Amino acid sequence: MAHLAAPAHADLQSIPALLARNADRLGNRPAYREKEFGIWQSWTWHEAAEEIRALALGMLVLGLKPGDHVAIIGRNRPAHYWSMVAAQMCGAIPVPLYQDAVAEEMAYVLGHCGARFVVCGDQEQVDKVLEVQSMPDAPRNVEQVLYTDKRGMRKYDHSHMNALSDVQAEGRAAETRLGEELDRLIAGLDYDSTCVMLYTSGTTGKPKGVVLSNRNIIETAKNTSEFDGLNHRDEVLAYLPMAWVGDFIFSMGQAMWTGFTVNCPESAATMMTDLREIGPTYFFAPPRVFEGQLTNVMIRMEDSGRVKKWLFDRYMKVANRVGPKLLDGKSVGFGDRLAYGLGKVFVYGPLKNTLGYSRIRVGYTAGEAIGPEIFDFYRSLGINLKQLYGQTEASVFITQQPDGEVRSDTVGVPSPGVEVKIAENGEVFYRSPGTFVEYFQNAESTASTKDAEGWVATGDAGFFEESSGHLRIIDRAKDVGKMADGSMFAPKYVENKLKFYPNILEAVVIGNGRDYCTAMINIDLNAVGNWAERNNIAYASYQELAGHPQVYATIKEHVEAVNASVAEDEMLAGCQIHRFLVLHKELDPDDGEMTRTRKVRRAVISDKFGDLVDALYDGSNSVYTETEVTYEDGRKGKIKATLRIEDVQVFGQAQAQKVAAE
Amino acid sequence: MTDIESNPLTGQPAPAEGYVTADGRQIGGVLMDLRNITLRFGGVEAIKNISFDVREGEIRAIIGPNGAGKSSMLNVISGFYVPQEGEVWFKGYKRGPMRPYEVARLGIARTFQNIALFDGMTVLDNIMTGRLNKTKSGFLSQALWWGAAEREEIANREQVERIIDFLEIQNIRKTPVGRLPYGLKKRVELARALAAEPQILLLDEPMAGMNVEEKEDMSRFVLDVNDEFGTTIVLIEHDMGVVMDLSDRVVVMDYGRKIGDGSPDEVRNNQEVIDAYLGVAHD
Amino acid sequence: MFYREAGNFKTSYRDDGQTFPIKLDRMGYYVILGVAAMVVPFVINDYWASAVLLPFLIYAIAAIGLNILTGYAGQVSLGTGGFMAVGAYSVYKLMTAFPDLSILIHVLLAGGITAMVGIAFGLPSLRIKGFYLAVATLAAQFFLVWLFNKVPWFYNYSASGQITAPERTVLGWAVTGPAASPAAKYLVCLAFVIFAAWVARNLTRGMIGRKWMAIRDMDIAAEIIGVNPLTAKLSAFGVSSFFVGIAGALLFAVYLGAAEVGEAFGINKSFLVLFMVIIGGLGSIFGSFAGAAFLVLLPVFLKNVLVGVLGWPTDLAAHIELMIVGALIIFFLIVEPHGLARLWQLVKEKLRLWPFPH
Amino acid sequence: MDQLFYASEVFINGLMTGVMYSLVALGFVLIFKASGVFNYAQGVMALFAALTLVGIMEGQVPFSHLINATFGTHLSNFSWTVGPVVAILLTAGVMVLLAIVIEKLVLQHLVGQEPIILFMATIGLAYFLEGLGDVMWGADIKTLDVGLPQGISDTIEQATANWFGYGFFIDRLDIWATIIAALLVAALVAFSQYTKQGRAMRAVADDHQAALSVGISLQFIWIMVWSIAGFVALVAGIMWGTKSGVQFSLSLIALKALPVLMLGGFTSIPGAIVGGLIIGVGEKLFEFFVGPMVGGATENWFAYVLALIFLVFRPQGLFGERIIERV
Repeated sequence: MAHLAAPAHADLQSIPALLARNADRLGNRPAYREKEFGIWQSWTWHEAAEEIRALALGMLVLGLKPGDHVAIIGRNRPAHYWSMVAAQMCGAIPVPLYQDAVAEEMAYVLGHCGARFVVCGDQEQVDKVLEVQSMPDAPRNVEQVLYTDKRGMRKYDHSHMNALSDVQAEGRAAETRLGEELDRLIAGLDYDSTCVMLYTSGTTGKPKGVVLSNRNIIETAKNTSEFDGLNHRDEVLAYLPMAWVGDFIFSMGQAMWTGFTVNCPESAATMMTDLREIGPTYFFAPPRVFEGQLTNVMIRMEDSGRVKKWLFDRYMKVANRVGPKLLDGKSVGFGDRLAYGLGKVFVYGPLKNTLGYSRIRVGYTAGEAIGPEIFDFYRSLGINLKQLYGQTEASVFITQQPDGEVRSDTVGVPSPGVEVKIAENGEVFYRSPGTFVEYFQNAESTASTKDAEGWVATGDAGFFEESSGHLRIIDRAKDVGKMADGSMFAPKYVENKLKFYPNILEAVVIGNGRDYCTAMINIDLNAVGNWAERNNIAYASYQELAGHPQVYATIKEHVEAVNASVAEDEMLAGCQIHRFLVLHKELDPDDGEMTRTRKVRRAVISDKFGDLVDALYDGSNSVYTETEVTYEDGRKGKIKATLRIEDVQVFGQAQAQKVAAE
Repeated sequence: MTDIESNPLTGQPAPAEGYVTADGRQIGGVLMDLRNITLRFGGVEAIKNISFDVREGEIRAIIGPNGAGKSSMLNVISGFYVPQEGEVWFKGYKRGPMRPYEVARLGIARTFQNIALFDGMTVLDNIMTGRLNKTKSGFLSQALWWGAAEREEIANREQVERIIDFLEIQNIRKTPVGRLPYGLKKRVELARALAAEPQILLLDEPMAGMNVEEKEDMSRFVLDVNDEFGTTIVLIEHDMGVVMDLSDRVVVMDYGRKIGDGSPDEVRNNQEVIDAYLGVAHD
Repeated sequence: MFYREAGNFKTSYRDDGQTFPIKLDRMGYYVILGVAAMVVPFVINDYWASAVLLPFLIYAIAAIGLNILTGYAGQVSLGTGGFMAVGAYSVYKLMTAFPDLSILIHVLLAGGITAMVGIAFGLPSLRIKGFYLAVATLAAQFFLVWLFNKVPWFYNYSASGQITAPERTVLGWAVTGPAASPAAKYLVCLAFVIFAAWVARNLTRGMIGRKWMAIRDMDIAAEIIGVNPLTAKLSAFGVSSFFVGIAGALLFAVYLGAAEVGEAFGINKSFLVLFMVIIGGLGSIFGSFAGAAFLVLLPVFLKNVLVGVLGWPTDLAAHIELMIVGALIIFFLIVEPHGLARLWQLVKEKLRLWPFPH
Repeated sequence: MDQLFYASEVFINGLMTGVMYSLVALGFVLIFKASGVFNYAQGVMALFAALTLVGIMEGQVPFSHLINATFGTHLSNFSWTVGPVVAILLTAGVMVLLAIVIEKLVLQHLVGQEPIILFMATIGLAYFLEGLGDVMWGADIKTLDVGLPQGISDTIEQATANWFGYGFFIDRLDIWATIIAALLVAALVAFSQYTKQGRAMRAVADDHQAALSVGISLQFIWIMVWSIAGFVALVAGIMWGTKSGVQFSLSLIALKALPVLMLGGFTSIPGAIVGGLIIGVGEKLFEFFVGPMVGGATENWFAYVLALIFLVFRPQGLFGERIIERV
């Protein structure tokens, strides 16, 4: 099947074209699977093509026109991927949305793209769309609501509402009437037609619609598939939000290009079980997933018997020493090889199996910095976990790590076809076939992001490592600031170091323009809660546990350790943390403190917790505060707390090296 | 069908006017008619000359204080108790004396007040038992797992999986029911009853012992069942609020007698019912 | 530890419902089957056949039978010995009456006759439950043994009152009588074991099995949701007796060769099979095998140790053996009342979760 | 006319056997009521008690076979013998000890298990005790004579011969056994009705939880009940042992008590007594009238079939109340 990876042929300039090719050449291979009704319901490429065509015809029947936008809101399901392709076939533009977006966000996006059709997963999302529609100043552009799950939908007014399966039935019936028109529409798609529009959540301001063309998606998919040797035998688990560009590239772009199988879990709750059942060969997860799993592994190992614990500890040491070398193809002594082999039998194999990672050939993580121990842990087990660096505007890939050149502190070399340059101020710029067309109806932003030559600013500060040629990212370019004394302030760099401790879930480092740095910390309720349980420390809430003196003591140790490590780097030594507090609530996207992709919104936080910031710098030992929170059901409330502020030791450079040496 | 006599008068269900509920559901004619039921245990009269009907597609509640005879009434309907007097008419035919399993075959399924799941089986197997009356394959076919047996097993499984999905119990599919918490057990029991694709579903205190959240879930499921499958539901419930929200018509029992029958509003304003619930002394 | 289940997913209900859903288990099963059918016959000798393998296979069939009744349908029976006697005497009468018919058919017919008798004795189960039923099944035990003892027609009026199996062949190989080779006897028994286990598995995985278990777990609820207790209980008695009858027929015709009813099929046989089922695990076909293996091997082992190694007189060894068997049964019930099958399940579960404890 | 006399004689003999059945059945009922355990080992306990009694009376060295086999010695008897009364008391002590051991090692660990599991455990116990008895005292058949009168009662034979012209053959041992058994039954009933321990025992039988909550020690009750059962087994062992020698078949009388239980109900003391009498008389009469026609030895199964047929028509037994099933 090597011919599949041949350069994009003139005929293969759209996703529907790739689908047709797959149905033709890989007709009986599985294209989509979904865990539903207790088993993995499967569709071959042939079946998928038929389903998608029926859906496209049905959409035509309902009056979908070229250039229309079709919003898709729902969890990862084959039907939703099909809806996207079906929309493309009709010349329309799919716009996947985050299904957990609050009504205001959704109202904005639906209005902004002017979607005439909305595909919803189930009643919940339909309700949300209807709610958005009934908002006083909402644009009433949605004409047709389609839904996948019929449950609970009987009572709705169906004049503008249809089940996807009914639409498909309509479509099949209309084949003779509209088939030719559809074929004509498909044939009209070319490399520069819009493939998809994705809204970036953005750390500030309103979301922007990133328009990606077929060229963007297909070229990127082709280049990166070749980079990692992906082929039609690979399996991926589609569990990341459909509105995120990564999911579109992996589950749509690369899947269509290589013809591999996209597996959709039953629900978010069963994701881990489904992951284990499928055992993907190609896998992407953000660092927090790996982090969470590692924490989970450690917690579970705490409870296991002495023999297993001993085996685990012993062989994880061996793995740490030998695993990465083996993975990188370096030479390893016979003794180590044997020990690693035994470890594979007793620990690594079973561990990978229970995690569902037994079959991974290529694994990626990105989005945030990953803790070196976490990264090494998975690598040492023999999982080929790598890092990449990317963003929506680049169709994901800017840099990625080639096999055998994997390190936790770099993000790799430029992906095939991507050019990268570093600006004067350290900001990273790139130019590639994947570079987005424009921000939808936002020429201003487009111009400020992408220059005439096609160079796009990433907004991140970084540099190429001389020795390896790999890119290292320090922080968001605009977040890199100056301390009062003029030294460099890179909060993310410190925050990441803090977050590498399992006990710390989030950290916000403050210090731009100030004399010294301080930090606000969120503990990880999982890890710390487990610790509390084992030490018989009773707690009723996050707040109570966060304020526990022993928790404070532990966090303080972590902060000091981070200070020691930060102090080692001359440029960043000024970023050591002098004072910190443990926040009384978890930072939450619902409260606007983080983005949906769990990135901290600094501005919001420094505004909302202004009293705490003041206290961190006025020398007081404690501070009383009230904070507004939003509960799951949307109600709002206030929580009150008195927080302790702790002073921390800081190090000189020499001192730090001594500490590190010990 | 030897146990069913034709209605001597008409041979057809009594022509009853259907009606449409406030939320737009169509209620049909009389599906089941209980006439002058009296049930005695030894000298004790558990049910005293009670008559009421159940219409197709409605949610019919039976309420009353403890010991009012509600469960006995349900047991009469499901054939577990045979009343000394009175007649049960179902789909226009008078039901002769029947064993409970024969009643089940007519399309009457039920859940139990004190959960009656099969503890030695998984959730899936429990629900699959609900489909035993839909199974036609013979003994030999099952013993050799030939043709019909396997086909039917798979067809049953498909149906059951839809119910599992409907009641949102996917993640406990293969758990032995003994290990489940109370609320989930109740749901599995409902699933088992639904698997029989009943015409009438009898629910014996489906919300008993549940917390508010579980009650809300269960109420939603009961309504959804009625709505999605058009199943006629007869339910016993203690919680007045739940009954008033869910049901179309309510029978009120007290000390084995019927003291009220009508829409929730009518029943709520019935003096005798108020007395019974407020514990006014009986004469 | 050895399980690699990632990527072992099911795309159809047929796959999901198979007996060994885990690939490794499935492979293990095929390996065992292969060894049992293709290796053992070539290495088997008289001692292994008569001391271990034949009794193991035959009692496994009986245990599967009793497990269906007791473990799946929840009806305790102490009449297994009596039903085995029915199988033995049926096969004897059939062998002597229709010498031209294949012995395999005789054995199956003997199972069928036993099934009829079992159903007849199962009738009271509709009215009697629990211990009352257990004791009632003793009626079958004592009555049947008495019957075969007192009515000479059953033992063809032989002077000794014994029945003796004439030589019968399968595909030209003698499987009964003194000339039968251990391998031939073994293979016949193996074939019946595989047949029994397969049929039992089919029945217990499907609707019939669910009816049985429903009756076992909560008979009233079962009836209200539509289980006809009459057919459910009687089918359990019938199927159970069918297997027990086959076991009895094989025990007499293939293994013992000659039998006297009180000795070969007494109340102790009933208890022996019941022990196998309990120790092996109620409601588990694997358990039936495990229990049979355990109780066949234990005496052999004890005898070898007590008489062979310690050199004690055989009667003393027999008494000590009684004590040990009794104590072990109690020990087992205390430690794992759900038997070896549950133990195996736990071990498997541990291995699957390795290195995690839960 | 003679036929009628024969029948009467059979009837009276049956009654006496029935009393013995009742005695064994009583042991079952006591344990079942108090602990929910269906004690299959009751018969073996009788055998074990009888073996122990004989062993003590004759001054046997316990475990002599085992010791001899292990150390190559030739032990058999001590140089003394023990009188019946002392021996009976010592044996009773052994039975109490046994009860304690059973409670500590077996029952305590099986609390809360299903009845069938407990039942199986007592079968295991039966095996164990049978082996233990044989290992301790040897497996040979022993005669037991604690001084109970034996042989056909001449007095009765002559008296009846004078009155009816037909001499009734009645064994004096049976008469004594009947009297002793009747006394024992009366004593047990009195114990359970009128003593504190007896009431506690009944409380436990009614409701374990309730009994626990009012401070009755379940362990104590179990030990007590098993001790009583052991004592009943001892008495039964003496009777049957005296009559037909102490040997393995003695343990089979327990099986005879099972149909008695079915008939009388597992929890009813009067049921055990009446049931025992019915079975005793029934099987003797059946053997007398029908036995010769079918080859005899019908006692082996008659009791079971009778109980079975009876139960089919009245599942709750003689004294049980009609069960109203609920859901």
